[in-house]
Amino acid sequence: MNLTQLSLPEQAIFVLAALVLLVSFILLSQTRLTAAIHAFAWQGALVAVVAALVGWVGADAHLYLSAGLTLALKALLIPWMLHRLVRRLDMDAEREALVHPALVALTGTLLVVFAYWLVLPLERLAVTDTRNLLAISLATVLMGFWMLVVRAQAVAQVLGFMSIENGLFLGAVAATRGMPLVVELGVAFDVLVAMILFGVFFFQIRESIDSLDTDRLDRLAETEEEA
Amino acid sequence: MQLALVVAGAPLLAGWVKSVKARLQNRRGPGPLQPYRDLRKLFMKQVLVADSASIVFRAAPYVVFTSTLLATAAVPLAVRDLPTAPVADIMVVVGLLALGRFFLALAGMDVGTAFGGMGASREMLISALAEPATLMAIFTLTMSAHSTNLSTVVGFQLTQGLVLHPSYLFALMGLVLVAVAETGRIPVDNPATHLELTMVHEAMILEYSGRHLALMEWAAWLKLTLYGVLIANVFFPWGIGETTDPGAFGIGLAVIVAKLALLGLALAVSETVLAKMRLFRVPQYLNLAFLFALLGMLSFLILEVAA
Amino acid sequence: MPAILAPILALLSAAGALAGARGLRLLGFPLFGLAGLAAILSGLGHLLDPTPWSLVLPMGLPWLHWHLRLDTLGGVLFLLIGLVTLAVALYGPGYVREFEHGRSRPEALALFGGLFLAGMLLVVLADDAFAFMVAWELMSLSSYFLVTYRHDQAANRRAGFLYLLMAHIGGLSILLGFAVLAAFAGGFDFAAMRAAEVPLAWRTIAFSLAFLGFGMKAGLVPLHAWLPEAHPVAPSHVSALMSGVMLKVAVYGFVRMTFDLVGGVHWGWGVAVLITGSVSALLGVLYALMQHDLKRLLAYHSVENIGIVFIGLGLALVFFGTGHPVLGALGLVAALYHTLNHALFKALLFLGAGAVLHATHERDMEHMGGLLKAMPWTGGFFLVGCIAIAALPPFNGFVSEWLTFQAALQAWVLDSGVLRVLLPVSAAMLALTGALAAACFVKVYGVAFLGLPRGRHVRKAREVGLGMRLGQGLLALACLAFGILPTVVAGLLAGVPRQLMGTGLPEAGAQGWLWLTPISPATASYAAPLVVLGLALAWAIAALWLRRGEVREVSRCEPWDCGFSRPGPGMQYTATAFAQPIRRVFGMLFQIDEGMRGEQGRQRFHLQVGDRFWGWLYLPVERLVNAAARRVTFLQAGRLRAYLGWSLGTLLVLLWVAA
Amino acid sequence: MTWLWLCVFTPALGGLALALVRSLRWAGWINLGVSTLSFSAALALAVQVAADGGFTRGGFVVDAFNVYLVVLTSFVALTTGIFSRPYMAHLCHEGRLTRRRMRLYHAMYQGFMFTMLLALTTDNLGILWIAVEGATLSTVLLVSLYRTPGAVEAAWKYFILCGVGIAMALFGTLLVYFAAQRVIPDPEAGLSWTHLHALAHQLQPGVMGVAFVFLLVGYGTKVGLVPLHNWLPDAHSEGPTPVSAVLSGLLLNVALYAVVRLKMLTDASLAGAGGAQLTGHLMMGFGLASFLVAGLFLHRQRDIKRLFSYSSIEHMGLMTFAFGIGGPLATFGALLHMLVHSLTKSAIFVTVGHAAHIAGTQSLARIRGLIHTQPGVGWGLLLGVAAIAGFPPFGLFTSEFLLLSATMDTWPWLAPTLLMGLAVAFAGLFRQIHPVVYGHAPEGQRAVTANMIPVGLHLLLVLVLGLYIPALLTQWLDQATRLIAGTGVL
Repeated sequence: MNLTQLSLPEQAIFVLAALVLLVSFILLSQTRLTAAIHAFAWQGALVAVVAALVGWVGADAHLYLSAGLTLALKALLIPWMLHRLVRRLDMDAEREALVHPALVALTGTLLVVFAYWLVLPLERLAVTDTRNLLAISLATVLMGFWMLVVRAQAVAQVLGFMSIENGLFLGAVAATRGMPLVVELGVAFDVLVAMILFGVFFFQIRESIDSLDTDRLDRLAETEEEA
Repeated sequence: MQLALVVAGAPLLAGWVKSVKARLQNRRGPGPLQPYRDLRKLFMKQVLVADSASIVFRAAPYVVFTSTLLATAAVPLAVRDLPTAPVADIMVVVGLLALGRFFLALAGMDVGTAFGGMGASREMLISALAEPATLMAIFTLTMSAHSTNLSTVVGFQLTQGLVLHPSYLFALMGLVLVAVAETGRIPVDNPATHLELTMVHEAMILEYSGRHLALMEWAAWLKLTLYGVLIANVFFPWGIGETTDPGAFGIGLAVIVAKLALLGLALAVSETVLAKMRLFRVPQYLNLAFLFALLGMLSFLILEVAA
Repeated sequence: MPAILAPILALLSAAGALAGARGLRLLGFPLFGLAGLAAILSGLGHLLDPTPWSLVLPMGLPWLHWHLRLDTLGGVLFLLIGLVTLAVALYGPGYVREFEHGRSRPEALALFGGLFLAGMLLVVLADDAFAFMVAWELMSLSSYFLVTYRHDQAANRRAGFLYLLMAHIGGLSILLGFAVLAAFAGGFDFAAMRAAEVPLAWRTIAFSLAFLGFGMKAGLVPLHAWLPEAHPVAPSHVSALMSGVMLKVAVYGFVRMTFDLVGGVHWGWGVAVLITGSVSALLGVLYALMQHDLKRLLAYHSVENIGIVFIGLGLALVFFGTGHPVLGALGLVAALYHTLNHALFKALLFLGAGAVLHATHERDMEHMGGLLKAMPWTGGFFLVGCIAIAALPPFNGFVSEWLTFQAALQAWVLDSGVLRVLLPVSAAMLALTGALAAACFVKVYGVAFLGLPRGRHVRKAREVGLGMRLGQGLLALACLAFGILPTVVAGLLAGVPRQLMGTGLPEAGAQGWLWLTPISPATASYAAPLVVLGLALAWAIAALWLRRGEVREVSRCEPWDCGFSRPGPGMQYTATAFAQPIRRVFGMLFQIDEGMRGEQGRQRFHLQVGDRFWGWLYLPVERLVNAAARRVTFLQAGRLRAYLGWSLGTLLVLLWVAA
Repeated sequence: MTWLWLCVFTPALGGLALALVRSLRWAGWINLGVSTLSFSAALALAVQVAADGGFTRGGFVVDAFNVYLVVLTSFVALTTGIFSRPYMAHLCHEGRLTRRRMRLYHAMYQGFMFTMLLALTTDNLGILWIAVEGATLSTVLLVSLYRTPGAVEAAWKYFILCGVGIAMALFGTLLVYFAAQRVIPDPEAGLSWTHLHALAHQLQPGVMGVAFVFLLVGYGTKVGLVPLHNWLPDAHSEGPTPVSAVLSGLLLNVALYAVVRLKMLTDASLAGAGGAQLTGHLMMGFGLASFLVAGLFLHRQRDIKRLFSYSSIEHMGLMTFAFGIGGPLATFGALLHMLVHSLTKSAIFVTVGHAAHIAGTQSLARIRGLIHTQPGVGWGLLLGVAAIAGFPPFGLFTSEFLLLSATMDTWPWLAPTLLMGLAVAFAGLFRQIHPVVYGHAPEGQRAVTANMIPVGLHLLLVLVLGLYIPALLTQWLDQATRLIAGTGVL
C-alpha cells in the first residue's frame, strides 16, 4: 500500500512505529544506563501513543484504556523505579562496554529483515489496515531478545525484557486492536510484579557478587564439573 | 569270557613290551611274564596307607580298576557282536576312562604330597588336550560308519572290505599319538622312571602299596591293551570272529594276539628311539594329533562323503 | 493342580519379611518349600499330559490383561525350579541363622527371595509380552537386591551395579524384540505372535534381539562379565538359585522366543548360536580354571555350561532350519536335558560351597584342604556334584553331553559342507571343554576337600546341620537319578519339541526303559543302569576277592613322598600351581599380571589373572559414554547470555523452518 | 462448578491469608488445611466429571484431559505440604530462614498452586499465559529463598530465561488471536480454547504454524526442553526441596499441558494445508534431543538434586516425544507418564530432601550409606530410583512400554535410539545413587525425623498403577486420548 491513501493519523502511526524500532536500536547500543532508561521510557510513550491513535482511527474505546495503562506503566512507573534503583545502587555513571557495537547493530538490522520476511505472508490476512506494524512489533521483540543476549548488565537486561513487552503490546495493538481486556490487565499486572521482583533481585545479586554484571553469575555450570 | 581273557592278557602285553625294549637296548631284561610275578607279590604284601589319606584314597584303586574294566568290556576283542557291546558305545568308553582318570588324579592329591599334586595337574592337562583329538579321530570313523557302536563300526569295516580311506590314515595316526599319550608311554611319560620331575602317572600312584598298587598298575596295563585292541580291531578288523562259535572265536583270538604283539613291538621300538619330551612340548605333540584327526575329518568330508 | 499356586505361595513367602528377623527361617523358607513342591507337581503334570493350562488375570493394561499359560516347555522349567527351590528351602534355615544377628538383617532376604522366585515362575507362566517383561524385570530387580545384600564391601556394590545395568540393557533388547513381533502380530499376547506372518528379515532382527537379551542374562561370552561378579557375592542359597535357576529362565526365554514365537527358524541363526555357545563353553571353563575363589569358580562354570546348552540349541536350530526335524528335536532335548542337569548339580555345588563357607567362613580355596574328613557328608555330596559337572558316567552330566555329541555326529546328513565341518569342530571343542572341566574339578576337590588343612578356620571346621545336608542330599540324589534313568527323562523332555515343532523322539525309548537309543539302536545306544550295575559288580568282586586272606588289615604310616621329610600343609600343590600348566598353554586368552613383588629377601610371588573382555568390550563402552557426556556440557557453560543465545537461535531456526 | 471454584480459588485465598499469618506453627497447618480443602474439592470435581462429563462455563473448561491433572496437582500439593511443614520448620530452627521468609514461602506456595490450577482449568489462552507467567513469578522468590549466591544466581537465570520464553509464548498467543479474528468475530471469545478448537480447521495454517513455534519455544522453555532447559537444573538444585518437588512434579506438567492444548489447535488448522506433521515433528525432535542430552548429563552430576532435575528433563523429553508421535497408543502412554512421573519424581525429591538433611550436604560425593543410617530413607530413594528408571512393576514401565510399542509401529528406526537413551540414562542415574544408598555411613551421620508417609503413598500409587489401572482412570485417560489423538485405545 502507499501511504498517500492513508489518513494523517494513520501515517502518524507508521511514523511512530518506525520511531519505536529506532528506539530499540538506541537501546541496543546505548551503554549509559540512565540514558538507556530514558530511551526505554520514550519507547513506552511512543507505543502508548500508537495504541491511542489506532484506537482513535478504529474508534474502539478500550484501546484508549490500554494506551493509558501502557503510558502509566511503561513510560512512567517502570522508568521511575529503574531510576530509583540505579540511584540507590549508585550506578548512574555506570557504563558497559559493548564488544562489537557495529556487529551488534548489524545483527539487529538482520533481525529486522528476518522479521519482515517472516511476517510478510501473514500480513495479508490482517483485518486491520495497520497490519504492517506486525513486522515492526516482531522486530522490536527480537531486538529486545538480542539485547538480552549482548548486554550482560542486569539493568540493561531488564530493559531488554521490558522492550520485548513493548514490542508485544505494539503487536497486539497493531494486529488485533489489542487483546481482550482481562488479558491486558493480567499482562500489565504480571509486568508490574516482574518489575518489583527485578528490583528485589538487583539487591540480591548486588549483595552476592557486588556487581550487576550477570556474566559473573557462572557458578552453576556443567563444564567446570570436571569429575 | 573274553573279558577275562583281556584282563588276564593285559599284563602279558606290558611285559612283552618291556622285554622287547630290554632286548633292543641289548640288556637281558625280565621275561614277558614278569608282571604276573609283580602282581602276585603285591597282592601278598600288606597295605600301607598314609595317615593323611582319606576314604577317596582307598576307594580310588577299585574305581579306577572297575571303570577301566567296564570300558574294556565294551570293546570287541576276538568276536564282533558281543552281548555287552550295545551297553556302551565308544563315547561311553571314553567317559569311563575319564572317570578312572578323575579318581586317579584325586587319589594323587589326597595324601597332600607335592608330587601327587604335580602328577595330577600334569595328567589332567595331557588328558584334556588329548580328548578333542580322540573324539575327532573317533568322529571320523563313526561318521563314515554312521554309528558310535564299536561292533557296528567294525562290522561296517568288514562289510565294505578293503577300501583305502585317506581319512582313516589320518585318524589312525591321530589315534596312535593320543593312545601313546593316554597310556603314559614315552615320549609323553615314562612308566619306568621315578625321577621326580619327569613323573606323571607314577607321581600319582607314588603313595600306593600292596593290592592298591597292584590294581592301579593292572588298570594301567588294561588301558594299554584296550587302546591296542581298539586300534587293531577298528582299523584292521580282518580276522575277527563274526559269530561266537568256538572256531571263529579261536581264530579271532589268535589274530588279535598277533596284532597286539605287532603293536607292542612297534611301541617298544618307538620308545627306544624316542626320548621323553618336556612337559610343555606335549601340547604341541597333542596339537599334532588333533591336526591329524581334523585332517582325517576334513578329508572324509571332502573326499569320501560324496561316495 | 493349578500352576498359579506356586507363584502365589512364593509371594506369600515374601511376607516372611513382616515377621521380623526370624520370619525368614520360620515362615519364609517353609512357604518357599511349598512353592517348590507345587511347582514340581504342576510341572510334572504338564510333562505327563501336554494339554496347556491357561488363565487371564485382570491386571496390567486395560486392553491387555495378563495372560498366563503353562505348556510342556513351561512344565520342564517348573520341574527344574521346583526341585532347586525345594532343596534351597531345606538348606536355607540352617544357613541364614547366622545372619539374624549380623548387620544386614534377613528381612530383605525373605522379601526379595520370595519376589525373586515369584518372578521366575511368572516369567515361565507369562503368555503375553507385557506380563513377561514385568515378571522378567521383577526377577532381575529382586535378584539385584539379593546380590547387594552384603553391600558393605565395595566389590559387591560394583557387582550389583554391573549386574543391574546389564540386566536392564538385556531387558530392553528383549522388549524391543517383542515390539518387533508385536508390530506384525498387532498385539502383545503370544498367541497373536505365534499366528503372525513375519518376513525373514524382521524374524532375523527379532531373533538377534532375543539372542542378545537372553544371552546377556544367560551369561554368554562376551556378555558374561557380570556373572562371575554377581553370583558369588550373594548368599549361597541365593547363588544356587541364580546360577541354578535364573540362567535357565533366560534359556527358557530364548527357546520360547526363538522356537515358539518367532518360528520358522533359519539355519544361519543356528550357526551363530553354535559358535557363541562353543566359545562360551571353552572360555568359561578356562577362566574357571584360573580362579581360586570357590564360588567365583563355580560362577564361571555356569558360563561354560550355558555355553554347552547353547551348543545344543544351535544344533537344534541348524537341524530344524535344514529340515531334519528329528535331529533338531534331539538337539533341543539334549539342550533341555543339560539345562535340567546343570540346574541340579550347579545348585548342589553352590550349596556345598555355602556349607563350606558356613563352616569355615572361607571362600578362598588356597586356605582350604582336608575338608572331607571334617565334613564327610558335604564332602560326599560335593564329590557327586563334581563328577556330574565333569560329565563322567554314570551321573547326569554325562548323559546330556552324550546326547549333544550324538546330535553333532549326525552332521553327515547335512548338505552344506561348511556345516558338516562346523558341527564336529564344535563337538571337539565340547570335548575339550569337558576334559578341562574334569581337570578343574579335580583341582577343586583335591585342593578343598583332600590333602591337609591349609588354614586355621579349616582345621576347626565342623559338619553342617541336618537341614543343610538334606538339601544337598536331595540334589545329589536327583543327579544320580537323572543319570541312571536317561530314557525316562528324555522321553518326558521329548514332549517339548513335539509341542513346539511337531516332532518328538520316536526312537528314544523304543528299546525299553533300559536302553537310550536317540536315533536308532544301530547308531548309538547307552544303557546307564547296566553301566552302574557293571561298576557295582566289578567293585564287589574285586573287593571281595582281594579282601580275603591274611593281608586284610591296613596299617597307617606317614607318606613316603620319595623319601622327603614329612610333608606339611605348605608343601601341598596349591590351586594356582595346579592350574599353572594350563595357564601356560592357554596364556594368550588371559590378562596375566605375574611377577615378584617386594624388596630383596622378603619377595613374594603375585599373580593376577584377568578377563580379557574387560579391556575388549566393557571399558571402551564406558569411555565412549563418558566422552559423549563431556561433549554435551558445552550446552551449559553457566553464562546466562549464552543460554539466551541458545533460546534466540532456536527460535529463529524454528521460525525459518516453520515459515 | 462450585467444586471447581472451590478447588481453584481456595489456594488463592489461602495464599493471601498466609501472607498475613505470623505464627509459624499455624502457617504450616493452615497450609495443609488449604491444600486438603482444594484436594477434596478436586476429587469431588473429578467424580462429578466422571459422572456427567466435562463442561465449559464461566471461562473455565473441564474435560478428561485436565481433570486428572487437576487432581494430581492438588494431590501432590497436599503431600508436599505434609512433607514441607516439619521440614521448613526445621530449616527455620536451623536459622537458614527468617520468619519473614517463611511467611513468603507459605504464601507463595499457595499462590503457585493457584496459578497451576488456574492454568489447567482456564478456557482462555490469554489467562493460561498469565497463569504460567504467574507461576514463574511466584516461584522465583522461592528459588532464591536461601539467599545464597547460588540461589540468587539460579533464581535470576530462572527469571530471565522463563520470562523471555514466556514472552515469546505471549507473542504466539497474540498470533493465535490474530488468526482467530477472521473466524471468530467476537473479540472476547477470540482466545477461548473451546471456540478455537471448534473452528480450528478454519484457522489460517500459515499463522498457526508460526504461532505454534513461538508457543513451543515459550512454553517449551518451562517444560525444560533442550536447549531451552538451562534454568531447570539450577532452579531445582538451589531452591528448597519442597519447591523442587512441586516444580518438577507440577510446573513442567502444566507447561507441557499448555503445549499439547495448542498443538491440538495447530494440528487441526494445519491438517487442511497438508503440513499436519509440522507440530509432531517439532515436538519429536525437541523431545528426543532433551531425552538423550539429559541422559548424558546424568553421568556428570555432583549434586543430588541436580541429578534428579536432569532426570526430570529426560522424562519431559520422553513425554514430548510421545505427544509428538501422536496416535492413541503414544498419547495414552504420555498421559499416563505425566501422572506416574510427577508422583514418582515428587516422592524422590522429598526423599532427597531427607537424604540431604541426614548428610548435611547435597553433594553426591559426601552422601553415603543411607540404608545404614536410616533404612526408610535409603530404601525410599532406592525404590524411587528404580521406579523412575522404568523398572516394572512400577507404573513408569507401563507408560514406557506403550511408548516403545507406539514408536515401533510408527517410527521403527527410532526405537533403538530410544532404548539406548534409556540405558544411558539408567546407567547415569544408578552409578550416582548406588554409593549414596549403599556402603558405610560416614562417622557421626545420624538419622533424622523423617516423614516418609508421602513417599510411601506416592510409590504405592505408582506401584499399583504399574500392576493395575483402575477403570475410572482408564476412562479419563481414554477420553483424553480421544480428545487429543482423535481416536481412543479402548
